Amino acid sequence: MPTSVDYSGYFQQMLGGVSITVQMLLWSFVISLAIGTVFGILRTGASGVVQIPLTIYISIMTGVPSLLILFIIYYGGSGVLTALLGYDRSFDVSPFSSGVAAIAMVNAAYVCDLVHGAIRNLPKGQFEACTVLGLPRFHAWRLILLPQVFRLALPGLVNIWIIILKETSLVSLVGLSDLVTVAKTAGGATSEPFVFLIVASFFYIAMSTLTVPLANRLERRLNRGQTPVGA
Amino acid sequence: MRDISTPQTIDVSLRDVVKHYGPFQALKGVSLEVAKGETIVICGPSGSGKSTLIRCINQLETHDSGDIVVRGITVDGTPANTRDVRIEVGMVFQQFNLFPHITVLQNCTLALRLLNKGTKRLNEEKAMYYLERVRIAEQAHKYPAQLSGGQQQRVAIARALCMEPPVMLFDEPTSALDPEMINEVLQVMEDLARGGMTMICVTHEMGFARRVADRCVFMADGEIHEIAPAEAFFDAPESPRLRGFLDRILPSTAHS
Amino acid sequence: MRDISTPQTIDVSLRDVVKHYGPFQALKGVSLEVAKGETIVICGPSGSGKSTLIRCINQLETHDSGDIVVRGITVDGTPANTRDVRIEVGMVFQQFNLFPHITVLQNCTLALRLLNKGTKRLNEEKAMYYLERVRIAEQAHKYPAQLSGGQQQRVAIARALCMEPPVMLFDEPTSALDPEMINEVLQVMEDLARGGMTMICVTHEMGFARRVADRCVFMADGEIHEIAPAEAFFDAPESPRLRGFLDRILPSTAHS
Amino acid sequence: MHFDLSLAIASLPALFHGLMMTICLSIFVLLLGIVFSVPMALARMSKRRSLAWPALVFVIFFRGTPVLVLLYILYFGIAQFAWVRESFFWPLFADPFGCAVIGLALNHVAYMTDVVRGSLLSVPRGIAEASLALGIPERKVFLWVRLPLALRYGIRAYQNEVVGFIKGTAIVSVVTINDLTAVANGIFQETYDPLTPMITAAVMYWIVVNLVRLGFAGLDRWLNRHHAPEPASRTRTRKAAVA
Amino acid sequence: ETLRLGNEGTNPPFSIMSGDGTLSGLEPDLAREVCKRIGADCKLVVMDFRALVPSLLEGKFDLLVGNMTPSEKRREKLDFTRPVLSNPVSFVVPKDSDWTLTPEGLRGKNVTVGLQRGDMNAAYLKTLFGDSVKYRDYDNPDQTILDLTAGRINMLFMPKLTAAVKLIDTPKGSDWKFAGEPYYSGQEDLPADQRGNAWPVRKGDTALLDRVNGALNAMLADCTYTKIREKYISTPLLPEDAACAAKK
Ligand SMILES: Nc1ncnc2c1ncn2[C@@H]1O[C@H](COP(=O)(O)OP(=O)(O)OP(=O)(O)O)[C@@H](O)[C@H]1O
Ligand SMILES: Nc1ncnc2c1ncn2[C@@H]1O[C@H](COP(=O)(O)OP(=O)(O)OP(=O)(O)O)[C@@H](O)[C@H]1O
Ligand SMILES: [Mg+2]
Ligand SMILES: [Mg+2]
Repeated sequence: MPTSVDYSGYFQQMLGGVSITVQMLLWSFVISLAIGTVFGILRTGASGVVQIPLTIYISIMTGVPSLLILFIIYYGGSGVLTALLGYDRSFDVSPFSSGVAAIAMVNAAYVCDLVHGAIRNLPKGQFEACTVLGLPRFHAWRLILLPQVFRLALPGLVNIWIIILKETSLVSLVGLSDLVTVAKTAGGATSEPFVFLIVASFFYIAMSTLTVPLANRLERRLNRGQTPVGA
Repeated sequence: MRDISTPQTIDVSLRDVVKHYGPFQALKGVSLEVAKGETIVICGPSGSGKSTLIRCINQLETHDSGDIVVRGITVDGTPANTRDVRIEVGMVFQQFNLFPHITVLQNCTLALRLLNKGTKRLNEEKAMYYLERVRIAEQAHKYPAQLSGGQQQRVAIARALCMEPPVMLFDEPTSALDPEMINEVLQVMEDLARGGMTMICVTHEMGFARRVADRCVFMADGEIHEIAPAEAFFDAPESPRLRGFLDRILPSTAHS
Repeated sequence: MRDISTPQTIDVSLRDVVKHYGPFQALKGVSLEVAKGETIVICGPSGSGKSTLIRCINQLETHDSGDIVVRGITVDGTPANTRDVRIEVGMVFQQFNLFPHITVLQNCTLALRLLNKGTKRLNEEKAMYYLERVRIAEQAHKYPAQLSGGQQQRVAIARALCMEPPVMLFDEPTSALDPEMINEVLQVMEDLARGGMTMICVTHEMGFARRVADRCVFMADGEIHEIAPAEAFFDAPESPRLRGFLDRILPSTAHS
Repeated sequence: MHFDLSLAIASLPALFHGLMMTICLSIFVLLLGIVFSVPMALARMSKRRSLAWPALVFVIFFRGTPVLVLLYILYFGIAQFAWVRESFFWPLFADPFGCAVIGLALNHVAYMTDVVRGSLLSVPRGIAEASLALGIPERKVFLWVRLPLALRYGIRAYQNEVVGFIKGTAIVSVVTINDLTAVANGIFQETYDPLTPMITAAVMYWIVVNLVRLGFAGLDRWLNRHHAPEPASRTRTRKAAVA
Repeated sequence: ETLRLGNEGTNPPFSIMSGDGTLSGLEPDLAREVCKRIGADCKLVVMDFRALVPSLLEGKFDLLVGNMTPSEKRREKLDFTRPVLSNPVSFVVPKDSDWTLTPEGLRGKNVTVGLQRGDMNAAYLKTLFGDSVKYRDYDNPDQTILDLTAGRINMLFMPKLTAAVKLIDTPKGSDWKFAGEPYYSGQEDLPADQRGNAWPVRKGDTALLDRVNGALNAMLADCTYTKIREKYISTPLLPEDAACAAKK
């Protein structure tokens, strides 16, 4: 029978796992948000030269399991990178970076769809007002259009945040010591997998449940001033 | 009102402007000259091309043929040229199109800031000056949604004025407003007109047209059917189309 | 119109009906008797409890206290009792509420089928009979979304009639309709009223009320303020509230 | 590193075998999803706390936990307890296929509960009221009016869930099932060529997912045939007379 | 000079990722000693077992310090050092069974064998037994043993030392026993004392191979190997090791 000392050691390791999971979550989310937003803006433009590769990209990313994309990037990634960029055998496709890359690439496609939809729902007059005032395009997007786009896309983005949180667990299958890996190893070593796995699952549930009030706060902030006060 | 027969600087001139939407011809060769300081009111039935016409002036729509000259600049559709034209021309929309997520004051200073005009303080002073002029300075720190429709439209006017454009375009600025709020906007527009601003307004507010328009323009089916000083326009319309139009429209503008 | 002073069968009777929504009292003790074959029009300002009142009759809302008797059945809120009452009472809503996914004919036969009444053929014949009666039989195989608003409302009436209820309730059946379509629905309702159906209608169609209502009821703030035959109701309203109400409402109902 | 076409072709039979496993598993779970999500959604919407709360906890737990963790818990976690191994449902858990089906189904049903609930809630209240007013008993109103309409409102969300779910099955190799991803992985292990088998598998997933999407598009068209053009209804929500 | 070494991390006593995150076990300790002797600065990286060889082939590692059987197929792509340890594969069966370990003997006995996905032995066993038994593929030995004790499978085919450490020598191993001859899945024509598991480098990297071999030979000769081995495993793993142990 394992002693409680063993347990506390493993639980401490699980904290390390949590930190890896959270780092993955943040990186993946930020990168998918950045790429997805750029793609979403490009998708709104008319140029077919951009549309076709974008459509293909989105179709692949939304049609193939994330796990497979992770495997392809992790196991095949450095080969592909070497072939593409002509460097010599020295790309380090670590589990962390390939995990972030895979999750971000997949979710960028979903963010792109969201942002694209939100842009289309933005009143046309907002674009025209920017044009008429002669605002430079980049700043018009940055200061006027995107803030409104994100407000519209917020519920969808919260959803993607939670999906990414759960998808980070996939990196345990390429050997990154995230929360799930630690729980699995600890479970194997102590022959008591149940405890560790349940603790891990509670972490995920707590994280996604906590997201909701935080998202509501954010929404209130973004909506600041945009609902009439008094009648 | 000015005597428009004496030679004057021409601020906006259109010659044979044609515009298609796909196969549909929205403007069928429109010509119009607007002198500096003149106030022009355009009216006509829905779909007659009024919006299209004024949107061609600041190139929100590109025209297919004909010449548009704005304050000496011949519009040619290149980006630099378009930018130059838009600096000369301010525009106010039917739907206000204020930026909902920033305050009234920021709405007014944003373009100045991004175009690197003046310091923050100078810009804010200028914005406050124009907000004052539309009588809404005390609302400067509210968000647009916290204002009534009429107040919002006045902010939109102030926002356009901040760029100090010599020419202003108005596209039905009062038709999204509740009756009580129409007058406060018309009042502001009247002040502007009397202040010597060159203005082209699409509007059905006949009271406004009578009081301040130098000339009224009647459009139908993409063409200008009649141009006349306000009195002649309303009291002795020449074309039968305009007569029919006025008959239908006049009773419903009782409030102005 | 009948002389309502002679003793008659009472189809619907309400006594001291009270209904709360949470702390808010929507009906403050309403009493009303509706004789067989009588047509009652209820009107009153928004929020006065008109909808609540008629929805209590067929128990779409349960009342808190007071008695509701429908064709001899005292409403007690039990499922079996509620079902019995609802079979006696047909209802037509402002928003039509047709089943969008089945054809007009199936809309009419669905309830018959689910209540195991008659064979398929008999039910369809009956449905066609009532569709004929609302003059829409040729649309029987279309889907609701393919019909105009007025046609949809007539289907809703036919659907209710298929259950052959002795009593019909109408909750503002024309107020979601475009002006052109209102008359075709009013016409059908008039036919029904003249055909001897017991009807309770919430409506602001004063022309309809004048032509067919036996009595008009004015509600405000959850209470009945006035009950009177149509002429007296419109031409000599007693309560000041009703007078104020009629002043506001009459000019805008010119179309009926 | 490049795509080895001859290896891809040679791997096809094995990959098809894996694909069959993926499809079997999906069909099983999707059926369970249909059967269980409606009662779950009803429980979740129930006014009775004793029904609503357990349903809510179910949804929160099984939606919040990553499928991978769920499968580990079901396969390795609860097998640790002797009383589970001695109970009568052990045969179900002893079998990896059974475990995978249960694990995926719990997650899928949790998502579906919200899909069904959302669709039911989006059925206009007036339509259910109209049925009640016609004297149709509540149970039949639910079965013949609300459910068929909810199906139409929810079909988009259901499609997304099905596609997401099928992609999610790629995880089942962790409980020793040789699905498409596992087979591709096995070929990679034998040949040390990751790209060829995995890209081939990716293409197969892509085809399946898009067939599903096509199928749903057809179903959607069929279900919404009543929105066929002809004169569109012009209704106005604004009140006619009284302002 | 920096060398990047790959290791599994989840295979005690050969490779253990301990509670505080440090890597210990026979393989890392041997590897560190080798590095010291060849004067290289080594970076030990832990990675999923399945990813080790592809990563080596793609140049993410210079050497894998996980014990691997040098089979024909692996030799096509990799070069191997001298044997680092001998850990032949063995069957684990229920204590009370009397199975003959042939396809005929097992057919109808309802046997399910647990294997490690991507393992050389797995492929071998499948050709040996065909469809007379059922197979189940696991990601790591821990899961295999968890499932054996849970009763989902009833036979293992895994390295004997691993099975001993993780199962047979532990309290829960009382229901199980080893069976059959130890099996070597490497080159079959090797004499018994040269068989064993070795460390792979990329094909053609003979310079590194020679240096590592030199270090390993020296460590065996001066009994450093034995000292390290005794920290983790009580029985000798190689003939030279046995000789050192006997000297004491
Ligand atoms: N983007 C567009 N694409 C196609 N057709 C358009 C477009 N914009 C306007 N039109 C058409 O061009 C014609 C003129 O439109 P315009 O908006 O200029 O009319 P208007 O006089 O401003 O009418 P209103 O009083 O309704 O605003 C209309 O028939 C309209 O349908
Ligand atoms: N489900 C409900 N919950 C709470 N309050 C309600 C509900 N339904 C109605 N009310 C309130 O009860 C009052 C009476 O409502 P009712 O719908 O009967 O009015 P009405 O006379 O039909 O008005 P309208 O002409 O707008 O249809 C209103 O103040 C309304 O806000
Ligand atoms: Mg217009
Ligand atoms: Mg009502």
